[in-house]
Amino acid sequence: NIMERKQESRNPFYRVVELTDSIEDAELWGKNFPMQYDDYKRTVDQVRTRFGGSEAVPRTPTQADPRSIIAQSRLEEDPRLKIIWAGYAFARDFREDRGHAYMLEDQTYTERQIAVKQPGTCLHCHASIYVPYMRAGDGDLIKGFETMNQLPFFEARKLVTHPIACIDCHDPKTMQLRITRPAFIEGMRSLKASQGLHNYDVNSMATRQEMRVYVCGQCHVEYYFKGPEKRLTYPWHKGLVVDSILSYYDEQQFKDWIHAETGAEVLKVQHPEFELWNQGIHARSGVACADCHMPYKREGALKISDHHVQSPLLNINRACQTCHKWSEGELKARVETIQGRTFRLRNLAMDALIDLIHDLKRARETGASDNMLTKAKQYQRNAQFYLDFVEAENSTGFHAPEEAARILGESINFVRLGQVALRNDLNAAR
Amino acid sequence: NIMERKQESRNPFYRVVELTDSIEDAELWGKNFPMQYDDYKRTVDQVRTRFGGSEAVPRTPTQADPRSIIAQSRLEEDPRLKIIWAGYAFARDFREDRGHAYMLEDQTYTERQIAVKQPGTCLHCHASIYVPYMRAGDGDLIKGFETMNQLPFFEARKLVTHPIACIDCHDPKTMQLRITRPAFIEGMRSLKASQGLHNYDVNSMATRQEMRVYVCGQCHVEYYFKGPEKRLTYPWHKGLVVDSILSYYDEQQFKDWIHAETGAEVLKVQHPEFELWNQGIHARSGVACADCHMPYKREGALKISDHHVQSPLLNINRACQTCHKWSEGELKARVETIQGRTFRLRNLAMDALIDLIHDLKRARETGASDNMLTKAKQYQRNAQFYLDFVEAENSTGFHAPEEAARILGESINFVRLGQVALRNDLNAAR
Amino acid sequence: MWSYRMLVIVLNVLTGVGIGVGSYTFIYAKGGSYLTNDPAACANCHIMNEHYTAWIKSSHRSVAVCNDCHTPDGFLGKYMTKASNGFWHSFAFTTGRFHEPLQIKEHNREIAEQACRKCHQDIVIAIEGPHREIGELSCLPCHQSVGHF
Ligand code: HEC
Ligand code: HEC
Ligand code: HEC
Ligand code: HEC
Ligand code: HEC
Ligand code: HEC
Ligand code: HEC
Ligand code: HEC
Ligand code: HEC
Ligand code: HEC
Ligand code: HEC
Ligand code: HEC
Ligand code: HEC
Ligand code: HEC
Ligand SMILES: [Ca+2]
Ligand SMILES: [Ca+2]
Repeated sequence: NIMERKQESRNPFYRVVELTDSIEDAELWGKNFPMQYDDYKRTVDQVRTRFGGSEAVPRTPTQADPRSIIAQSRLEEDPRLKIIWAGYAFARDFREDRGHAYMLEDQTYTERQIAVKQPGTCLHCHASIYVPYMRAGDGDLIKGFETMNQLPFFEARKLVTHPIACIDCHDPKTMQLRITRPAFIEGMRSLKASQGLHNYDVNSMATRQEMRVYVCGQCHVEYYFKGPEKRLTYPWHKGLVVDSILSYYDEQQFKDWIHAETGAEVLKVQHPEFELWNQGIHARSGVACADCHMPYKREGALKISDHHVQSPLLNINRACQTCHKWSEGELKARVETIQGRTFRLRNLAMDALIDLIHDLKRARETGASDNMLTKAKQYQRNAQFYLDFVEAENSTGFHAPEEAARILGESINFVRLGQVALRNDLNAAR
Repeated sequence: NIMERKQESRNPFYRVVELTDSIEDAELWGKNFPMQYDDYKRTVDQVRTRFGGSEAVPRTPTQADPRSIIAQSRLEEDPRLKIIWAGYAFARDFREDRGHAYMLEDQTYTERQIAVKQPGTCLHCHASIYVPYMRAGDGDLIKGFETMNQLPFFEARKLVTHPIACIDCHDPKTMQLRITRPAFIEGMRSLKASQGLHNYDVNSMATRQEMRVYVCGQCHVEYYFKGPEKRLTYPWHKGLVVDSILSYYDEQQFKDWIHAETGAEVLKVQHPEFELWNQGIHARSGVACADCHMPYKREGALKISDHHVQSPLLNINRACQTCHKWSEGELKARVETIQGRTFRLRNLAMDALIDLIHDLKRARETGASDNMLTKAKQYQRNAQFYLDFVEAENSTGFHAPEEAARILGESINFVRLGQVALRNDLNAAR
Repeated sequence: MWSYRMLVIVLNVLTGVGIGVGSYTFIYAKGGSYLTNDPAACANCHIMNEHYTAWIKSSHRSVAVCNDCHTPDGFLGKYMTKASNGFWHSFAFTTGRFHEPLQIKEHNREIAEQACRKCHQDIVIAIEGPHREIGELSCLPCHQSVGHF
């Protein structure tokens, strides 16, 4: 009713609760901001799009894993993944990602936890962890981070309670966006340093539009655990493009695991949304994650940001149509054309990689020495990294269509070079 | 000055000359439309962009070739091209394309004319040929086309005088755009038939915006000479994407030549601008060739189409800024980012193809039978076709960035499969 | 600073110091139409025609005229902007020295941005409110076509 709306618009915030820097529970914040809170809670929804969203798959809860609904298994959808990740925890359990509401339980109960003993570091991106870090560090965020990284996962797990909550993105006093994740603060510092800008401090130096990206870039990025301290590190020291990242890992002589069938020292890429988005035309045009994944919506007399973070394809009119005057059907078709091309090339690249793995495996079985395989294994590492960069990225190429296709083309070329090197090295040894 | 401008806007056309359907000479049309004519004459300009435009290279005229300025040689810029086209006329002379003013002389004097005896068909796209066709066909365009196709090139050459002129794109009475090229009329008919629309007649059925593409699509397309009648044919019977076109050629068992070093039956793609544009986001958004290559410009109070057809990068403000609010520098950078990625992948694909050619060559030299090479040669054909589709297209990927990258990725994969097939077939024979 | 420069220009025009091509055009091409609120008057310059027709097609044709978006609030600001734009545009028009397509200049863009808030302050208070310190939200990237479709 009109009276109510006029009220709302004059005073959009009900100061019901005094928010402080130690209130984790979103429900309390929701007293002041009920509209944002209502949408935030809707991240439990599960709806599939052609390549995204997620499907609610029922399961029988067990003691070890009490979840009664999970997302579909990507390994079952495409068993080739088990071959390219052979010997790594991902070959055991890997599912489609779903809404933010599930992040803490999905991490806690994934079978990857059974396959490998994980460190507390994991929680950086799966829990409301700002307050626990501050607590563990006696008010020093970085210290808390360092402390919790080194705990075993299930120790650290006891220190957190919620999935991502308001406090992880907002300053409780001003409601401004802020960065709460140490690995992102440090990652941006090393990235900017590589561009000649030293001592970059993201919280004081980023623009508002940048913050609408960075709050997501805290987690939707490629990462690794550095050294025995298991410090969460974003590999951006030489830049954000795939080539720079691999070159950084090569310099660090880092590997995620040794491939079970070939012995190659390989890497697994995880969700490089921020990195790939950066190479795309939307980034170049200043369009932020929040513009598409948290578009404005009208509630009564107000416009607010939709805190139901989800696939924009489930919300095309708000997510795309203010900027693009095409019909919903047409916009969906445009996205799916892009995704279809990416998916096709991704499949070619995956078949290619599996060919190389088989070749290496056969060579080993027929007695080739490790020496003869060195080059080919190096190419397997590269091909896997490039393929995974697109495969693990969750927009199926949409965030940067040409770049995604370029990366897959390079991946196929690495396989080719690997197969040739293997043939030559085997022949030379004959 | 304003008085003059107010005048102009009232009376755009001076009817000085009565134009008829048999006036070839643009100079006469220019009496009625001096502004368009002035711009049309400027297609003699030669300016380089990073990947396009053209460079004016001086040469000493000879009796056989009186040109004193030509465009730079693409073969000298990249000698790998000679290897992939070994045995074909293109390996002898292939240059950067330049303005429309040169089309007739560049075709007449290219050394490709020395390498191979060409038919009259060639002139379809290099001369003002509407009037000569009508004349040769006694008022029947198609008959004239059929007659001239079958003449030897230098016979037919005598029947034409000008490069493309006004009459090739315009109806002299109404100045409306019209299609004058039989191969395009027939090509579109077979394309539309493949989509279920029979008896398509482009001149009566195309919209105005389509005509702003089709007038260019008359020539900027992939083609071949069909059968002993050397009928100019556009291979669109199954669609416009690269995959459909190759599949059509395979069905026709068509080859352009036999590769000199490998014996493979290969194809050369030429300037598929229309086909690639079709896969891009601009086509999808209804942006026509003329929008970018002949953008509107203001002459006093009038808006006219810029008949100085050229690289849009030499005219960014008119060509792009009507739709895109970015600065000229930014727009240029966007194009070059796209082109840079395409160029990188094109280079990888070319190295790959040359690898395969070398492998095949070595296998032949060391006595492999034709049988053992069959599969690998087939892959060479495919890889070459896909690579050439992007290499021969003149926008360096801009007309459809993701599709161009996809095509190059597939090309690399064909090489890979070829190298594997060769290894396996040689091993099997051992 | 800005308004001082504008004031000088206005004075120039009014006192005849600026007589010459600029003023000639200003009068001949009904540059004075800058001083009215009638959008059709802007289209006196054929160069404004496109923007006029684009405005006719836009969602705002029945709720906002050119001056609602292209002049700031308040009497002085409004007429300063009009006089300044009127003078410079007349000058540019006559000499033909302007970038085509027309590009709104930073200062005029800022006026348009603020104009949105004149009418929509209430509805956007929530998304704007808490963030002033780290920079204002820009409406135009998302609502480019409200004034001109
Ligand atoms: C221009 C719009 C746009 C921008 C900007 C954008 N995205 Fe996306 N994003 C999409 C689309 C479209 C998809 C594909 C959704 C689908 O397939 O259902 C997607 C998919 C995703 C997914 C997978 C969603 C799912 O349903 O599984 C994630 C996660 C994601 N984006 C995160 C980000 C992050 C982080 C950023 C900023 C660094 C970002 N996006 C920027 C449009 C955008
Ligand atoms: C740098 C941030 C970050 C870290 C560290 C991180 N995750 Fe995630 N995780 C994400 C993001 C973002 C997603 C959603 C995107 C996706 O699934 O690709 C995700 C998704 C998941 C999922 C659901 C999808 C799946 O893969 O089955 C599981 C389970 C998971 N993570 C487990 C873990 C475990 C275990 C660790 C520690 C070894 C970990 N995560 C560390 C950011 C992170
Ligand atoms: C604290 C870490 C973190 C932050 C910050 C974060 N995400 Fe996520 N996001 C995740 C994790 C983890 C998942 C996967 C949850 C699961 O599958 O259980 C996820 C899932 C998603 C999905 C997939 C939803 C679906 O239905 O498939 C989208 C889209 C997404 N995030 C977008 C964003 C955007 C946009 C932002 C910033 C506004 C953001 N995320 C901020 C960690 C984070
Ligand atoms: C990031 C994109 C974005 C920006 C920036 C943006 N808006 Fe919007 N705006 C939207 C979307 C999306 C809607 C549609 C909301 C809906 O339909 O629920 C909208 C709706 C509106 C509406 C109409 C609400 C109604 O339903 O009547 C107004 C008025 C408006 N915006 C004004 C503004 C103003 C003023 C600004 C600048 C202060 C602004 N917007 C900035 C995306 C944006
Ligand atoms: C994943 C990060 C993230 C989380 C978690 C999050 N927000 Fe936000 N929030 C945003 C972004 C991004 C904006 C837009 C800020 C901007 O434009 O500067 C925003 C804006 C807001 C605003 C300003 C008005 C508006 O809607 O734009 C309020 C109020 C708000 N959030 C409340 C909350 C509350 C309450 C919660 C918890 C229930 C919450 N937010 C959780 C990212 C988040
Ligand atoms: C805030 C504005 C904005 C939003 C929101 C936005 N876009 Fe865009 N989009 C752009 C701009 C700017 C470009 C670059 C072209 C240009 O300059 O016009 C672009 C380009 C594109 C392209 C062409 C690029 C390509 O790779 O082919 C597609 C497709 C596209 N957008 C789809 C979408 C979809 C789908 C969504 C919603 C999920 C979306 N956009 C949301 C502004 C936006
Ligand atoms: C959206 C704008 C746009 C459209 C539409 C477009 N082009 Fe282009 N075209 C370009 C750009 C940009 C280049 C790259 C120029 C360069 O590299 O200097 C280009 C390059 C070319 C070239 C090579 C020019 C040179 O300088 O060597 C030709 C020929 C060409 N286009 C023909 C066409 C044809 C035919 C069509 C329609 C089927 C078309 N273009 C549609 C923008 C466009
Ligand atoms: C279907 C139309 C068409 C036909 C038929 C055609 N051309 Fe062309 N030709 C073009 C176009 C369009 C260009 C400019 C684009 C390019 O060079 O890729 C061109 C460019 C050229 C050039 C300048 C660039 C170069 O390749 O060195 C020469 C020479 C040439 N053609 C010779 C010939 C000869 C000889 C024939 C007959 C065997 C022929 N053309 C048949 C359309 C055609
Ligand atoms: C009758 C055939 C024909 C038609 C019709 C035609 N072209 Fe061309 N075009 C050519 C040929 C042939 C060349 C190469 C001339 C040379 O290199 O000597 C060429 C060259 C070009 C170039 C390269 C210019 C440079 O500087 O590198 C562009 C751009 C171009 N055409 C665009 C177009 C557009 C746009 C249209 C339609 C409005 C069009 N063409 C119509 C045959 C044609
Ligand atoms: C390569 C094709 C081509 C050639 C050759 C050509 N034109 Fe055009 N012309 C066009 C296109 C495309 C348009 C835009 C038509 C439309 O928008 O419907 C056009 C438009 C025109 C117009 C309408 C006003 C305008 O400028 O948009 C006139 C008059 C004209 N041309 C005259 C000429 C004259 C005179 C010549 C010879 C000197 C000529 N044209 C040669 C393609 C061509
Ligand atoms: C008549 C309108 C028009 C013209 C002229 C035009 N564009 Fe576009 N452009 C579009 C549209 C529409 C899109 C698709 C995105 C959207 O829907 O906003 C687009 C998308 C783009 C994109 C993003 C797509 C991608 O592949 O990354 C780039 C870059 C671009 N245009 C550059 C140019 C350049 C450079 C020129 C001039 C040579 C140009 N455009 C001329 C309308 C146009
Ligand atoms: C609802 C607001 C609104 C109205 C009403 C409006 N404009 Fe605009 N106008 C804008 C905005 C916003 C821009 C800047 C667009 C941009 O940044 O691309 C603009 C830009 C312009 C430009 C510069 C061209 C450009 O694209 O940068 C001209 C000229 C112009 N307007 C003239 C007019 C005229 C004449 C009228 C009345 C017939 C009018 N405007 C009515 C909002 C409006
Ligand atoms: C005397 C002819 C003329 C009249 C009358 C005219 N304009 Fe303009 N206008 C121009 C010219 C010329 C330009 C380009 C100026 C430049 O780019 O330096 C322009 C540019 C503009 C711009 C964008 C450029 C900038 O400086 O930011 C706006 C906005 C604008 N006019 C609005 C209007 C409005 C509103 C009216 C009516 C109240 C109007 N104009 C009447 C000739 C005119
Ligand atoms: C003179 C007052 C006025 C100005 C100035 C104005 N608007 Fe509006 N606007 C309105 C009115 C009245 C409506 C329609 C009623 C409503 O829904 O609030 C409207 C509707 C809208 C809508 C919803 C309809 C649509 O077009 O999608 C948007 C969005 C919007 N305005 C944005 C803007 C932006 C952005 C600007 C500045 C460039 C602006 N407005 C300037 C008065 C104005
Ligand atoms: Ca998902
Ligand atoms: Ca050229």
